[in-house]
Amino acid sequence: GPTSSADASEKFNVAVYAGNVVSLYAYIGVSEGFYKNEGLDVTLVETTAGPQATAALSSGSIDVMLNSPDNALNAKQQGFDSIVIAGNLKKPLFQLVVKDKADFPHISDGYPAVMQDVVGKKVSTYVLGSSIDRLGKLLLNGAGLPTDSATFVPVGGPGQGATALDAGQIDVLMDAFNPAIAAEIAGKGSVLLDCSIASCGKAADAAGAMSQAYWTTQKALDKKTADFRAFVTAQGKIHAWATDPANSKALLAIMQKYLPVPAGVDPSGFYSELQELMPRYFSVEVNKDAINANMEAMLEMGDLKSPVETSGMVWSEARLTTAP
Amino acid sequence: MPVKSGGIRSGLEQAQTPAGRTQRLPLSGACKQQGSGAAISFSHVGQYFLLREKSGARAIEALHDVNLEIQKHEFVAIVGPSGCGKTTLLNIAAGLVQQQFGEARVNGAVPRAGQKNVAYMLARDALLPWRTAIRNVEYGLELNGVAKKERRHRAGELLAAVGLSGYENAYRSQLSHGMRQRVALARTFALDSSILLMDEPFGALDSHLKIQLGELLLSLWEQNKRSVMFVTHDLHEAIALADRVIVMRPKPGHIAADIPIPLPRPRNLNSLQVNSEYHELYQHIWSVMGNV
Amino acid sequence: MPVKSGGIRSGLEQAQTPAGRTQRLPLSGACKQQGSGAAISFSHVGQYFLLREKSGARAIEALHDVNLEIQKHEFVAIVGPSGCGKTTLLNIAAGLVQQQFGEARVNGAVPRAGQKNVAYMLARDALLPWRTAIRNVEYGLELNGVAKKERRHRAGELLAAVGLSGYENAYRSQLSHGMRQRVALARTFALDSSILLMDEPFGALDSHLKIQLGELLLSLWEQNKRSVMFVTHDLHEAIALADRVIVMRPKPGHIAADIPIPLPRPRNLNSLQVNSEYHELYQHIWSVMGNV
Amino acid sequence: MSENTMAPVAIDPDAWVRSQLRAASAQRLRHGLSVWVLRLVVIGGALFLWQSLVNARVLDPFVVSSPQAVGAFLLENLGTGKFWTDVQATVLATLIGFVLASIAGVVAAFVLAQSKHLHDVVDPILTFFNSMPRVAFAPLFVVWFGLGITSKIVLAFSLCFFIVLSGALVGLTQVDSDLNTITRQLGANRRQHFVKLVLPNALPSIAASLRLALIYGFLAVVVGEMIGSSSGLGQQIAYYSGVLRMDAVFGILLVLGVLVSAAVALMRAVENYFLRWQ
Amino acid sequence: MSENTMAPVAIDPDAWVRSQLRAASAQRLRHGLSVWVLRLVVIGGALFLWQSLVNARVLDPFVVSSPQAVGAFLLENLGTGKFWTDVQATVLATLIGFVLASIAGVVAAFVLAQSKHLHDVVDPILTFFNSMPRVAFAPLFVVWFGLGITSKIVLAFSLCFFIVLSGALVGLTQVDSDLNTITRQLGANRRQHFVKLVLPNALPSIAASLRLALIYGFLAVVVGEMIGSSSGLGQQIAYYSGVLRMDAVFGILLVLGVLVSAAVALMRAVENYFLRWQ
Ligand SMILES: Nc1ncnc2c1ncn2[C@@H]1O[C@H](COP(=O)(O)OP(=O)(O)OP(=O)(O)O)[C@@H](O)[C@H]1O
Ligand SMILES: Nc1ncnc2c1ncn2[C@@H]1O[C@H](COP(=O)(O)OP(=O)(O)OP(=O)(O)O)[C@@H](O)[C@H]1O
Ligand SMILES: [Mg+2]
Ligand SMILES: [Mg+2]
Repeated sequence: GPTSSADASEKFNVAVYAGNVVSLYAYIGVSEGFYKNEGLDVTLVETTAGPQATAALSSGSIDVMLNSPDNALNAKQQGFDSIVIAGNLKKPLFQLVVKDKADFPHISDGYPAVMQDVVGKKVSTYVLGSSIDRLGKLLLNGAGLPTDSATFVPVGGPGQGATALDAGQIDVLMDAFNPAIAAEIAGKGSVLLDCSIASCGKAADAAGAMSQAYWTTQKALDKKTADFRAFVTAQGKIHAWATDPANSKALLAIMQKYLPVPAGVDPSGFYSELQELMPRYFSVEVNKDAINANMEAMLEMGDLKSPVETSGMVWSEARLTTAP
Repeated sequence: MPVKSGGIRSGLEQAQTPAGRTQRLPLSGACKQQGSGAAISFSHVGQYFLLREKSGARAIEALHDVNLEIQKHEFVAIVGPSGCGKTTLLNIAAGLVQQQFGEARVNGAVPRAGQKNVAYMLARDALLPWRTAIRNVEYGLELNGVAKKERRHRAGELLAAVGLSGYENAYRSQLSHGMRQRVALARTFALDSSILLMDEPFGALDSHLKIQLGELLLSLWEQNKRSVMFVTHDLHEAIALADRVIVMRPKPGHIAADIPIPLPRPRNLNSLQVNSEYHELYQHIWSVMGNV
Repeated sequence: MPVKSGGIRSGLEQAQTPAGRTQRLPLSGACKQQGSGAAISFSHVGQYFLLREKSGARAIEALHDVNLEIQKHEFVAIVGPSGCGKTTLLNIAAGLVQQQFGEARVNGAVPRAGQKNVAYMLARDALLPWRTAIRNVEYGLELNGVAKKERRHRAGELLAAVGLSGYENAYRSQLSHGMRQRVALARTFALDSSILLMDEPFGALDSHLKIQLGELLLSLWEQNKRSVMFVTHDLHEAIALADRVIVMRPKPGHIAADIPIPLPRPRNLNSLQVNSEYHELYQHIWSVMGNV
Repeated sequence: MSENTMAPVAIDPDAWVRSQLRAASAQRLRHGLSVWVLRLVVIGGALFLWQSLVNARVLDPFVVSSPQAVGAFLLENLGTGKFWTDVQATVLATLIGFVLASIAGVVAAFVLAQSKHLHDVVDPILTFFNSMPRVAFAPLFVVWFGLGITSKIVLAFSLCFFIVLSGALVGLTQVDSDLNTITRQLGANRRQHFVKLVLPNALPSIAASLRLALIYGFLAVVVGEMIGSSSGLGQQIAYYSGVLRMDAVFGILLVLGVLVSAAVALMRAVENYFLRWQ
Repeated sequence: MSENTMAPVAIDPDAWVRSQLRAASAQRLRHGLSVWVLRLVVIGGALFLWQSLVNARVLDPFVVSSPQAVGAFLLENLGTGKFWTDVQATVLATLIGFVLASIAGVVAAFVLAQSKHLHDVVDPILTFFNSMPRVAFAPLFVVWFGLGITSKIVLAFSLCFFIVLSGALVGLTQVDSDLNTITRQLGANRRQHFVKLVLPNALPSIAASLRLALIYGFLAVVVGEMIGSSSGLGQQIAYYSGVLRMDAVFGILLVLGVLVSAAVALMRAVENYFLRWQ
C-alpha cells in the first residue's frame, strides 16, 4: 500500500530488454542508485520479448515493464488494463542498414524516395507482428507502397539481424540502434535511414514518438501507488543526470558495462556514436498522441479490429509531452 | 507313506479309455470331498492354447480331462514325452495359468501365483543376473522378511549342500549350466514351503550329482512333511524318488497311467541300482511309455 | 570307423598322474604333427577364470593341461560332473573363449567364432524370440545365403524329423522346453557343417525322443562324415552314440580317462538295451567316474 | 468356484478356436471403445473445467483464453489455405529432420556399439554438444543455413539425433549373449549380425526413442520457426503471441498436439506390427 | 602361433590372479590415458581449426567469435561473483526440476506399466501434452509461477518428465518372464516385485533416459532464462546475444557444456557402480 514506500527497500521488479540500449535508463537507475534513493529495491528482469513481459505483468511477478504502445494497445483490446506511467523514447528506435549501397541508388535522397529501393528486398524484423515489423510496414505505407512490397523476415530478436545481414540472409537490417551502429562500424553495411535525424513520414514519426515507455496495469497502480510515484520521480532524475554533460564519463562507464561492444567492432567509435545519438532518443515524457497515432495505424493495417478506448491508458501523474 | 487314493484308479481308468473328444459331465459331490484333503488336486482339467498360423489359427489341446490328486506328504513324479503338458500342469498348480476347463485346488484353495507354502522350481534357472549366487539363494528369504544374518547363514549352508561353496560371490554369467541349476535348487529349498512343484530340477546335472541332490531332496521332504510334484525325463530318477509315477501322453496331453512305487523308505538311491524290484518297475513303466 | 590315435594313451596317462601344480614343458614337434590331421585338437590347454570376491579375487582353474584329439569322422562324447570344464572346452573349440595356455586347433587352424563348417549347439536353446520355429531353423541357412524356397523346404523337413510338424509358426514362448531344444537341434542340423560341437543337446528330452534323435544324429553323422564333440550328462547316451568317451574331473578341470567304445556300427540304439557289452562298458565307466 | 467351471471339456477344438478369435476381436473392440470413451471423458472434462474457470473469472482469458475462443479461431482458420501451407511447412521440416536424424542416430549408435574405446572417446564430446541449448544456436543456424526450411531441419536434426543415438545405444548394447554366440557361430557377417539380430533386438528401445525424437523434432522446428522464419506454425505462434492473441496461440498448439499425436499413433501401429511376436 | 603359447600351464594360481589384477588395472589406466589423449586431440584439433579459419578470415569473428576471444572472456569472467551466482541459479533450477521429474517419471511409468488399459487411455493424452512446444508455454509458466526459479523448474520438469517416463516405460515393461514368475512365486508383494526385480532390470534404460533428461533439463532452464529472468546463464546468453558479443555467448555455452558433461559423467559413474555385474 501507499505506506509501504516508507520501507527502506520495497521490492520492485522492472522488466527490461536484455542488453538493448532501450533499457539504458533502467541500467543507470540501478547502477547510480536512483531507485534506492527513492526507497525502491529494483530488480531488473531481463526478457527478450514484450508479450512475455506482458504475461509476467499480468501475473504480478513484475511491477512495471518497458513496452511499446502497439503491444499495449493489443493487450488493451484483449481486456488487459495497460497504463503508461513514464516515457522512455521520443523517436522511433530503429535504423535501417543495408549490406550493399550499390543496390540502393536512392540512399542519399532520404525518405520516402529510398523506400523504392527496398521494394522486393528482404528486410529483417524481430518477429512478425512485433513493433519493429509494424514500423517497417508504416514506412512502406507512408511512401505510398503496399505493405507487402518487401519481404519481412523474422530473425528472432535484436542483434540477430546483424549476423543475418552479414551472411546475406537479408538485404536490409531494421534494428534497434545499437546493433545497427555495430553493424555499420564493423563494416557490415551502411545506414539507409535513421528516423531520429530525418523525418520518416507523418505516420511513422507519430507512431514512433513514444516507441518505448514504462507500462504497468491499473490494478498494480492502485495497489502500490506510492512506489510508482517514486519510480516516476527516479526516472526524471535519471533523465536529468543522463543529459547533463558533466556525467558523460560516468555514463560511458555504464554503457561499457551494460552495452558491451560486439566482437570485431571498434569500441571507441561505437561508444562515441552511442553517446552522441543517445540524447536524441531518450525522454521521460508520455506522448498521448503517439498512442492514438499507433492505434490509427494499427486500425488501418488491420492489426486492430476496432478502436480502443485510450483515454484511461495514461496515468494522471505521468509527465506529459507538451505539444511541439 | 503316501496315502493311496482314488487318484490311481481314475488315472488307470483314463488310460484305458481312448482319449475321446467328448468326456464326463461335472464331478460328483463325492469327488469334491475327496479333493478337500489333498495337497493338490486336478479334476477334469482341460487347457487349450491358440496357435496363430498364416491362415487363421488352430487350437493345441495341451491338457485333456486331467484328473490327479496329490496327497499331503506324497511324492509324485510325472513323466511323459516332450510337449505332453507337464509344465502346463505345474503352471496351473502354481496359479500361473488359469485352466480353461475343470477345477484345480492347492491346499483346498484355487491356485494363485505367490501363494504361501508353494515353491515352484522352473525348468530354466531364472537367476537374477545382477545378484551373486548367494544373494540369489537368499532372494526368497529376503522377500519373506527373514533377517539378513539368518538368511545369509541359511543360504550359505544350502549352497554348500548343493556343492557350491566357494562360488558364493559368482554372478550367473560365471557359473556353468549345472551350477546355475544348483543355485536355483538351493533357492527353492531355502523356503520351507510345504508344497514343492519341480520342473526337471536335475535336468542339467550329471548322474552323481543327481543322486546326491535327490537324497538331499528326499531328506528335506521327509523332515518337513512336504508334498512334491516332480516333473522329470529320467525314469530312473522318477522311480527312485517317488511314491507314484504318473505317465502322461501327448496329443492331447492326458494322463495315461498312474503307477504306485512300493519301494521301501528311506531309500538309498545308490543301492537301488542293485534292487530287482526297481528294475522291474522300470521295465514295466518303460513298456507303458513305449506304447505311445 | 574312428581312427584310434595317441589321444587315448595320453588321456589315460594323464589320469594316472595326480593333477599336480607343475606340468610338462612345451610340446615336442612330434605332437604338433599329430595334431595336423585331426578335426579338433587340444594340447596342454589351460584356462583360468577370475572370480572377484569381497576381499580381492581368486582364480578358478577351469581347465588344466587338457590334451585331446578328435579325428575326422570321429564321434567323441565328453562326460563329467557339473563345473568340470566341458562347456569351456567346447567354447575354446568354437573360438568363443581364447585359452590362456596351450594350443587348440580346429581343422588345423586356430579356432575362430563363426568359422565355416563348425556347428555349435549351446546348452540353452538360444532361439530368436521374434522368429517362428521354422524361421529359427532357417536362420543359419539364411545367414549363408540359401535361397528362400530351398531353406524353407529343408527347415520343414528337419522340423518334421525332430517331431515338430504342425509347430512351424509357433514362437519360442509357445513351445515347451523340449520343443525349443528340438528346434535348436534342427537349426544345428540344417547346415552341413563337418564339425558338430554339442553341449547337452538332448538334455531336455525324454528317453524315447533321445533315442529317436540320437539315431537321427548318427545317420547324419554317418552320411556326411562329420566329426562330433558331444557333451552329455547321460552316460548311457554317451556310450550308445560315441566312438570314445572322455571322462573329465573337476578342480581343476582335467581329462581323467579316455575310453574307446568298440560297439559295432551301425548301432540300433533300442537294441543296445539288451547288449551285454554295452552294460559292461557302462559299469566300467561308471566306476571310473565314481572315483572322484 | 461355481459348478459351471466343472463343465465337460470342450467338445470341438475348431469351435473353440472360432469362439476364442471372436472373443478376442470383441475384446479388442470393447477395449478400444472403453479407452476412447475414457479419453473423451478426460478431455471433455478438462475443456469443461477450463471454460468454467474462465467464465467464473478464476482464470484470466487474457492469459489462458478459453475453449470457446479457441474453437472460434480454429473454425475460422482451419479452412484457409495459409493455415495449411504453414502446417505443411512445419510437418515437412520435421519429417526431413527426423528421418535424417533417425538414420544417422541408429548408424552412429551402431558404430559406437562396435567399439567401447571409440565410444569412450566420443561419448563426452557428444554429450558436450548435446548439452548446449540448441535453441540458443537457432540464430546461428539461421545465419549458416538460411531462413528457410534448412535451418529448421538442422535444428530438428540436432535434437533428434542425440535422442535416437541414446535410445538406440541402450538397445544395441543389450543383446542376449547366447543369441549373440549362436548368430556369430552360424556364420553371420557383420551386416547380417546387425540386421538379423542386433537391430530386431533393439527395436523396442529404438521405437521408443524414435517416438520421443519425433516429438522433439516438432518442438525444435516450431521453436526454430518462432525464432526466425517466414512460414510454419511456429511463426504463427510467434506472431499471435506477439499480438497477444492467446486464443490463436492455443488453437495452433492444439493443432500441433493433434498432428503429433497422430504421427505418434501411426508410429505405434508400425511398431506393434513389428513387435507382434511379443 | 609361436612356441611360447605352448609353455607349461601356469605354476601358481595366486600369482596368476595378482598378475591378472595388475594387468586389468594397468589396462584401465592405459585405456583411460589413451581415451583422454584422443579426446584432447579431437578437441584441440577442433579449436585449432576454428581459430585458423577465423585468422584466415574464412569464418567471420563477428558471427562465430574465436577460441582466443572466448578464452579471454572466460578468463575475465570466471572469477567474478556474478558469474557464479548465475551458474548456481541455472544449476539449482535444473537439479530441482530434474530430480522431481525423475521421481515423477519413474513413478508414472511404474503406474502405467501396471495396467495396459490405463496406459492406453493416458498415453495419447501424455503424448499430446508432450508434443506441445513447451517453449511456447514459457510465458504462461511465467504467469503461473512467476519470473523466479519456479517457472524454470516447471519448464525443466515438463521436458524431463516425459523423457524419463518414456525411457522407464521401455525398461519396466521388458522384464524376463521367468524372472517375473519366480519373483511372484517366491512371495514378493507389489513393492518388492518392483524394488527387487522390475527396477534393477530397468536400470540401464532408466539410467540412459535420466542422462538424456538431465541434458534437456539444462536446456529447458537455459531457454526459460533466456525468455525472462533476472539471473542465470540463459539470461546472460540472451543479454550477450542481444549485444552481439558472440565470444561471451560461446563462452557461456562452453561453460554449460562442461557443466552438463561433468554432471553426466557423474551419473555414468553411479550407473557403472550399480551395473557392475554386467
Ligand atoms: N503359451 C503358450 N502358447 C501356446 N502354446 C503353448 C503355450 N504353452 C504351452 N503350449 C503348448 O502346450 C503344449 C504342452 O506344453 P508344456 O510346456 O506343458 O509341455 P511339457 O510336457 O512341459 O514338455 P517339455 O517336456 O518339452 O517341457 C505344447 O504343445 C506347447 O506347444
Ligand atoms: N565367464 C566365466 N567367468 C568365471 N568363471 C567361469 C566362466 N565360465 C566358466 N567359469 C567357471 O569355469 C568352470 C567350468 O565351467 P563350465 O561351464 O566349463 O563347466 P561344465 O563342465 O560345462 O559344467 P556343467 O555341466 O554344469 O555345464 C566352472 O567352475 C565355472 O564357474
Ligand atoms: Mg516342460
Ligand atoms: Mg556346461
